[in-house]
Amino acid sequence: MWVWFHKLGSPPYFYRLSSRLLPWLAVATLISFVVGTIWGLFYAPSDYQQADTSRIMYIHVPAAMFSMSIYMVIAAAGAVTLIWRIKLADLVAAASAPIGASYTFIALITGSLWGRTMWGDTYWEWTDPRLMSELILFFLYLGYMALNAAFEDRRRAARAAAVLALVGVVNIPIIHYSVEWWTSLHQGSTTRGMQFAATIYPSMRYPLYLMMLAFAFFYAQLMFKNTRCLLLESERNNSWVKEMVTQHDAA
Amino acid sequence: MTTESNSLHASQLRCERGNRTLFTDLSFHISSGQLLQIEGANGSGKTTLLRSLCGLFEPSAGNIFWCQQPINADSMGYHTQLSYVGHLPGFKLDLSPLENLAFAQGMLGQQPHPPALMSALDNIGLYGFETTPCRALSAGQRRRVALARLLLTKTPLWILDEPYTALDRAGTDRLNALLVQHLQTGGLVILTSHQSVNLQAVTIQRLALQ
Amino acid sequence: MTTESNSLHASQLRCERGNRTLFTDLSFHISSGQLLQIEGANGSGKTTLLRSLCGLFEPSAGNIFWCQQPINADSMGYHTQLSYVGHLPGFKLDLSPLENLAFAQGMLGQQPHPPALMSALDNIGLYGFETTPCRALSAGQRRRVALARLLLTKTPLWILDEPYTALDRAGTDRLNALLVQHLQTGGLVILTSHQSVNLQAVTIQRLALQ
Amino acid sequence: MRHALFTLLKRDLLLAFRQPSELINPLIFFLIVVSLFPMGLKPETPFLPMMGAAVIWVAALLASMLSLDSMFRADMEDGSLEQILLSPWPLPLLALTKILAHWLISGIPLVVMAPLLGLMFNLPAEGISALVVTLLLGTPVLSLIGAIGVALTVSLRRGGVLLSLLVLPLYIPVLIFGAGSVWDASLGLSIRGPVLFMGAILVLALTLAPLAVAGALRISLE
Amino acid sequence: MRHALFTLLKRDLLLAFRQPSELINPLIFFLIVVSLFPMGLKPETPFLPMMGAAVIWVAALLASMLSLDSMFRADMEDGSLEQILLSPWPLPLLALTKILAHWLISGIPLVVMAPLLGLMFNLPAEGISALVVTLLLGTPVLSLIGAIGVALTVSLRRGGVLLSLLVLPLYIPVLIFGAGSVWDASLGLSIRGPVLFMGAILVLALTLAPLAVAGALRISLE
Ligand code: HEM
Ligand SMILES: Nc1ncnc2c1ncn2[C@@H]1O[C@H](COP(=O)(O)OP(=O)(O)OP(=O)(O)O)[C@@H](O)[C@H]1O
Ligand SMILES: Nc1ncnc2c1ncn2[C@@H]1O[C@H](COP(=O)(O)OP(=O)(O)OP(=O)(O)O)[C@@H](O)[C@H]1O
Ligand SMILES: [Mg+2]
Ligand SMILES: [Mg+2]
Repeated sequence: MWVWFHKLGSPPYFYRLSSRLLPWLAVATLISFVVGTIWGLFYAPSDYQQADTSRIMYIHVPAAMFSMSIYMVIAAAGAVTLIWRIKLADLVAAASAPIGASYTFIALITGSLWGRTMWGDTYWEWTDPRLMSELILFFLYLGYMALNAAFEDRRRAARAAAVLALVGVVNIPIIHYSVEWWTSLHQGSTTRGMQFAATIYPSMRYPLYLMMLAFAFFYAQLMFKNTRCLLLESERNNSWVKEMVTQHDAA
Repeated sequence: MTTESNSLHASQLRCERGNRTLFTDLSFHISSGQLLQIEGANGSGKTTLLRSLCGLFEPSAGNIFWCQQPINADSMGYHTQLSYVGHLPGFKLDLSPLENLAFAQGMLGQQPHPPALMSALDNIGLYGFETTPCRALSAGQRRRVALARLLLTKTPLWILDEPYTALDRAGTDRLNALLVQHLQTGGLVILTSHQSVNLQAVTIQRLALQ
Repeated sequence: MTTESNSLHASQLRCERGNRTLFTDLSFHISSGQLLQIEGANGSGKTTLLRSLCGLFEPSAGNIFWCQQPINADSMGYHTQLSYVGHLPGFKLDLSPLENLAFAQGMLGQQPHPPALMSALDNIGLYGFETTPCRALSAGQRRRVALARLLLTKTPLWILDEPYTALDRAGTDRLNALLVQHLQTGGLVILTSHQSVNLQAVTIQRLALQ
Repeated sequence: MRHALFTLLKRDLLLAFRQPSELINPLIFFLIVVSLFPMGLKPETPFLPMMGAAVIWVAALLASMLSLDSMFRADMEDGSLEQILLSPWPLPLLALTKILAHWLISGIPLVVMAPLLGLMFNLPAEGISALVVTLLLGTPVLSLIGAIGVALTVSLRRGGVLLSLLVLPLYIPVLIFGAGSVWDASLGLSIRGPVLFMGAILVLALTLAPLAVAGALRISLE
Repeated sequence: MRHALFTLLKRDLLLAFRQPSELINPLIFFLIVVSLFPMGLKPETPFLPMMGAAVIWVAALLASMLSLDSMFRADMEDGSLEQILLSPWPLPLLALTKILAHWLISGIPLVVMAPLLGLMFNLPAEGISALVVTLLLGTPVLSLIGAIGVALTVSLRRGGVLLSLLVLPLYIPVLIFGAGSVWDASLGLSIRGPVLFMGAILVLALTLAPLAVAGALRISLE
């Protein structure tokens, strides 16, 4: 495990691994997204109460869930950066941030569109805890990226941004449990364990699972791509990059 | 001042700043009564080295030992042994020299003793300016305020970054006398200076950064 | 550079700072090709004198004439003739040397010419750091950025407050060469320094503040 | 001379927007500040659109004031201000250029965001256009008045609180006319009067403030 | 060690109150900021007392944020921060001391003024006491969270806007609970829940923030 961890932290190894993974990820994203979308939009039953607007769910729920998961990835990578000083961890975090911010943005937009039909004539409620905490998550992403960009020196940028990411982790449980801790307009939590099976039809559940997979694969794919770019940039003076480039030129 | 012998040992340091390696594989050892002068062109990494020795900058490789202990193993203990005077003043321009000195002493956990502070300020040549706000002091007078701290805190290791800057001849002489006295009572000094440093009865080790 | 002869003449200056009289009845005269070194202990008023000569500080008595004209009669005209390098950097730490120099030149109403700027920076020894933010430069490199301005602005009168501060030996030599060249082409230099200044083929006038 | 003033302007903008991403930071800043207020209210409150106008105007006042310090203090502390004073151009014009830069950085983003913010607060269309017009006339006045305050306090240690005491009372007329016009416009009333008046204030400030700033700077730098 | 921390606290307070006049300046600042808002409204507006609570809380947020920079930036630029880092005490405790000083200077005046401001806005007695209690619990959190933001940005050129981007979002929960409690109390509801929650936030911030600040300062000073 430890050896593997270190090996993964080595840039050339990571680069080769990601080259092998990327095509598979692209295929997986494509399949799950296409099947999930068609199933969700055309074959899954619509909610008796919400009619076809409930189909926003297939975008909203995965985007919202992964907006939080990606943040956790960034925070975990931040901890690794601070403790073990592994450069790659920082690059993964930096590569994930814009994706996470986009997912958050999608969750906010789809949520407020959905809310328009569910909560009556309003897109946004200033005091709803779920909405507020998700908005804070969005600001945290923006702050994370801004801080990362503000330092000239990569090493310091990485560590400063990691501190911020770790501080922001406090927000994640608040988002998740907000619907239980406070009265919220937002939908109660449905995805946990047995409850989930009981509250949602299988015919709506499976396309949702598929869309979740699609969002996850898509994230992984983009993350690997971004990381590779950042890696090449930061390692441009190292021998393995030069070797690779010359090999590529020769081929 | 401690009578037992102290030592500072750096082994195979490498420092980098924004992708440039400043120096690599740098080692030295000094012990009580010795002065090390770091030389090098502008931008060669003298300040960076001194800050690493203080624990303010983390070298990319290598270790620093104070009395055989890595300095970051017990950094608070190490800080009780160390005084650093850098390029920046290190005190508040809105306070007077006296207030600044009392603060510096208080921060070491010692009860400030005003007559001692006054005599330290006189000693360094600030007689008559003890209660003027530092903002109204000239460049050399400000430098003296920073150096006055050394007189009080009584730490064995002094790390001084271009301490002669802005000092007039009388100030230079006073600083030299101070250094000699410190070394003779078992202190260690590491300093940078672009001028040659001449101290009576002290052999100066020199370390040149390329 | 102008070929006609310029002169700076101070007559019976008195400067005060917060109730203390720094100096009184101070007069001197220098003209093209001459260098005046102001000496004096820390706090004796050198910086205050230089700032008065620039028109930044108003002496309590006395007059300053540039080419027989009082400097505050046509202060804007006088400013076209003058470069001042003080204790403070005088440029932005957030910009690169190149940007700072382009700004300095632009402020004189001249169109900045990047190759000229680059060669001025190389000349002063900042090759390779032209586009680094000045915040990431060492003390001596920052000083060089301030001095690089002199190479560009081509004013006859240079007023330099401790220009050798933080410079290494190579930097000192370059500055000396610069001064000699400036004096030989008819410039005037007034500087302060606690070290002795030695320039080839230049006689140095000295003025000591008590 | 035009070239020198332009160089100064360019430098100040460059410093503010060192990286492309910094261009949008002030916009986000306004969005956050303005949305703070509704967050402090309960959903059931009858939040009137006109209160939005007051909130936006107060945000403009605060944003302008908070960024004042950066106008001269940084330049003072690193000696750039000395160098600017020693440049061969009339100091009032140099000061005016720096004020312009400040307005471009702190005022313009607000004007740009105003329509969006107005929509957020459900202002009617007339109200929004009144908001834009009055902000366009009012924010430069804020920068001009503010500059006098900073120039006076720049040589003091932490001028912050003293500065706000000097400056905010002078801001009040701009606030009252500005927010009042939005109100009137939303009710369908003509706002020619207050707008002309704000124009007059602007002209007055434009002519007098640079002189006052120049004098204050000379004193501060002694 | 107690003595050293106390020395640090004393110095920060001394710097703030170098002149007696500066003791009351922060109070006047709050008064002005809070009264700006009603000035932006027309007299005929139905200005609800509860909006006063929101205004006071927003003023608290802004005042706390604006004074943040002074917490570390001045010390950084003149090298005092280096010296503090080199003193032989745990950095989180030193940071906590500086945060305490900041709260005493920027938070306490607000708590002191709160009853007066509450009366200005016609808050009922329960509302005023809720205001005081929540401010007492909330303003230290603002100083603590803010300190993380400054510590992260202190080595950057003008951190102002970036700082607000980092800090304001984290302030939002305090604002919502604080202003919400005043509201509830004025309606005669119990505010035990939100007050306990704010207490929990305070405890969390007190334990975590000094560590984060210490880490951030070390990085900033490299
Ligand atoms: C702007 C408005 C909205 C925002 C910011 C938002 C945010 C979120 C977030 C962050 C989650 C993930 C929760 C978690 O995994 O713990 C989520 C899940 C979910 N949202 Fe929303 N939402 C919004 C509006 C809505 C609306 C209007 C509905 C439907 C009526 C809705 C239905 C759901 C459902 C069913 C889930 C999955 C259940 C769960 O795991 O909690 N959301 N939303
Ligand atoms: N801003 C100020 N306000 C009040 N007094 C000042 C101010 N600046 C300097 N002084 C006082 O004026 C005197 C002369 O200062 P000045 O800076 O001219 O000295 P200097 O000769 O340049 O000294 P140094 O060699 O240390 O640079 C000093 O005694 C100082 O205390
Ligand atoms: N904050 C910083 N960030 C990035 N690079 C820096 C920083 N400070 C210094 N450097 C770079 O590190 C190198 C060494 O700087 P350092 O200050 O250690 O030099 P020095 O030997 O003390 O020079 P001087 O004699 O001019 O004081 C320089 O090339 C400089 O450009
Ligand atoms: Mg140095
Ligand atoms: Mg001087």
